[in-house]
Amino acid sequence: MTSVVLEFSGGLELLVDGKKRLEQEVPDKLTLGGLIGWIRSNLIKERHELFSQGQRIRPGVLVLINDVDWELEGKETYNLSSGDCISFISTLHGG
Amino acid sequence: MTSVVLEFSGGLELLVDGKKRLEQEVPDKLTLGGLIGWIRSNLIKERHELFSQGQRIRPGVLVLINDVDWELEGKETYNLSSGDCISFISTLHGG
Amino acid sequence: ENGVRQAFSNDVLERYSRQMLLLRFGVEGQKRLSQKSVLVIGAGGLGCPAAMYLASAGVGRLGLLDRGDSVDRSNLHRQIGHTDASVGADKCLSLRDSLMRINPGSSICTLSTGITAKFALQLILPFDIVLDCTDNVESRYIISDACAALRKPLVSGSAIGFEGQLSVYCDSEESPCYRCIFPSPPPPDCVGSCDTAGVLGPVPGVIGTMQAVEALKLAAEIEGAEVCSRRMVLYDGLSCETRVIRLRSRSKTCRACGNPEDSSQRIVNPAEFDYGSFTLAGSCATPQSTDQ
Amino acid sequence: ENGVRQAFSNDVLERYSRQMLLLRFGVEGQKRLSQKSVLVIGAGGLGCPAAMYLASAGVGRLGLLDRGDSVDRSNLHRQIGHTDASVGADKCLSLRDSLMRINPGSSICTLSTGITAKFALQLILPFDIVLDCTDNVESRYIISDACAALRKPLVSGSAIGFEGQLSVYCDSEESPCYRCIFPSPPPPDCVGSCDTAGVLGPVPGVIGTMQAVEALKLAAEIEGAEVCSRRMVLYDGLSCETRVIRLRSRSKTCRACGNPEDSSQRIVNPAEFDYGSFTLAGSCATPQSTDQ
Ligand SMILES: [Zn+2]
Ligand SMILES: [Zn+2]
Repeated sequence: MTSVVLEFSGGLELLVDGKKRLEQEVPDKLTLGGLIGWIRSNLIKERHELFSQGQRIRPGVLVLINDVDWELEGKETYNLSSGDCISFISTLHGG
Repeated sequence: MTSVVLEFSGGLELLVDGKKRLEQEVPDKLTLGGLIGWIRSNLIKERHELFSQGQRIRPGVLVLINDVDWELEGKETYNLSSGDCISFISTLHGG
Repeated sequence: ENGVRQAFSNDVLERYSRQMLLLRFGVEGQKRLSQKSVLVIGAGGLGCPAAMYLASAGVGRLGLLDRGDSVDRSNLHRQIGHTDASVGADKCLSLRDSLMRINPGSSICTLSTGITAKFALQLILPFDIVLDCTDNVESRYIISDACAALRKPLVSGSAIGFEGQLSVYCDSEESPCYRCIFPSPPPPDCVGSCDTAGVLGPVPGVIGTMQAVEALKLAAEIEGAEVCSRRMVLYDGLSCETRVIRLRSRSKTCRACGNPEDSSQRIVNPAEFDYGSFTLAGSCATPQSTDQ
Repeated sequence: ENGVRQAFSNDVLERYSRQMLLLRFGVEGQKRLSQKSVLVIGAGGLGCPAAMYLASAGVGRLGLLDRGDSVDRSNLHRQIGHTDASVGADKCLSLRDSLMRINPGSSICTLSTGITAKFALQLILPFDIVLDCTDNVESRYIISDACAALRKPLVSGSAIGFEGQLSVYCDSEESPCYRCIFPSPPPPDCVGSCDTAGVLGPVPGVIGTMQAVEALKLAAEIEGAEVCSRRMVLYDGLSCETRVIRLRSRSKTCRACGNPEDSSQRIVNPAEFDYGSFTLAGSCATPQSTDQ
């Protein structure tokens, strides 16, 4: 297993029992797309579509790999390493 | 030489040409007290007393070692390592 | 000294003295600020403090644009630019009254039509800087697309619950627009609002006030200032955590500010784009587009 | 539902509905808030937005304490709780007028004596939570020492130039007081003020508004909230950088909140401590004490 830190904010934490930060063991050799699918199947109990469609994160969610926009790091194809911190941030629209 | 990052804020940056962040080579085997003395002698051109009295930082300045209050890390006796980030933050009193 | 006295009256010198004292701001910064116009879209929890600080600071011309709502008592716990006596009054006019009480010399124009795709370019064109203080996805895309088309700097804030976010778009050649970061809209049922999910009053206050800081840096062209572009401030009031995350640069294929491969996809004028269908298409039941 | 209607009038239900909607806040949070008292010390750049958001949110009783200054036109670029018409008026009364315009049901007491060592305990005792929105070193030590003696949570903000800082003291057994973190005062010639160094208006606005967030979490006892104690928020408006740094815990030997080895050093009541000599002793010309 690989040990990673998962962060959820902007309301996504409600999908994982209100936890904003989780230290989590995940299967080895996952891509980030694979991680998204794994979270959807293993951590999220209901309203899965608010998180992703399979390995595709839903629009309106920023994904950070160690604090950097995943767009700069290969997005779903990024290979997870032990110790990585992956943040899922739902953007807000209220005012 | 040892390579460290120095950060100055709360007005202390005015003592070092307005630079808030400096990547700096400093002598090997310095303690943090030694670093304070070295900065006073080498980086600060005038009004040295606004920074320190010798190796003693002036009151009202928070010192962080890699983002942690130096009080938790041995203060002046801490031994600098390569890559350390040392922050000097003058507290503000206006409102 | 004489030049200063010629440019500004004594009242003005006194009123703005504490920001003119700032070395990087000075008299020149005040002059630049007094020649700039800022449009605040949304007179609610974000727009109230943003407009109050901008009017106080002496922005040359301030535009207030809201969709014609009247002040509701449930607004008052967070929308500090309105008063109890103004419940039932037009929000733009109510906020304008508060701004005039603070700075009677302000030049303020109000428009209660809201931002619409049809008139977005005309509404935004006369202003130098735009603040998105709205509360819905459709307005956010319309405003950003118009700012991208006109290359107007856009200071965007949002808040709900205990959380707030801030980013600046379109302020330089490298800066992304909102659509660069969010090419597809969120599913409508993923979007909360302060009226349904609730919000702690000072949380949009923190973000709206930060929007004023960013707008003042742009308007006064403050030396050495870095605006929050290609970055986003995240504020979580519940845990008192803040962070600033790095975002991607402008996308070459962005439909609003880039050159999409299929040039018919380019949004030249929001008036020609169907925002209703676009934001509905994000529905969770619909397959996602491939660009996010 | 009936219980809710019994506890609150319709006006109140409507006014606070958007924060009562928050799951962690709810009707119970609003009840707790309505039973708490908060003292805001300083009616300036920090105190104005802090008091405006606290009054708007329905704090039970609000105290405003300022040293009797009258509103100056040079305050108005950042002190958004005052109006142009109130130039020359007492600051506490001017700010109270603004708060009453927003929330006419507010219970507000004002005192224009300033915080003094002699009366610090008496002034602070009747309140549940204290906000330090002052602008000088001496007041900051007096307020903190009194809060340490009375174990009252203290939400401390400060700002100058483009920078601001926020921290909460004395809110729990482990929380340090201001003196734990700063056992020795800074040399007087190292201390700037907004009146001499200048300040960008919305910068204290951001910090004062965050102070309101922290005070609301304490007053409403919001479930799962973490206040900013043993931490400090740093906001740099010029670069739009924020960070939250971790501070030491309460010092066992602190003169104000601990047990110094020499027990005569213990400050039991600020009335018996000479703050004038203490803050002057920090002069750069004088050898430093050994505790910093
Ligand atoms: Zn774009
Ligand atoms: Zn203490």
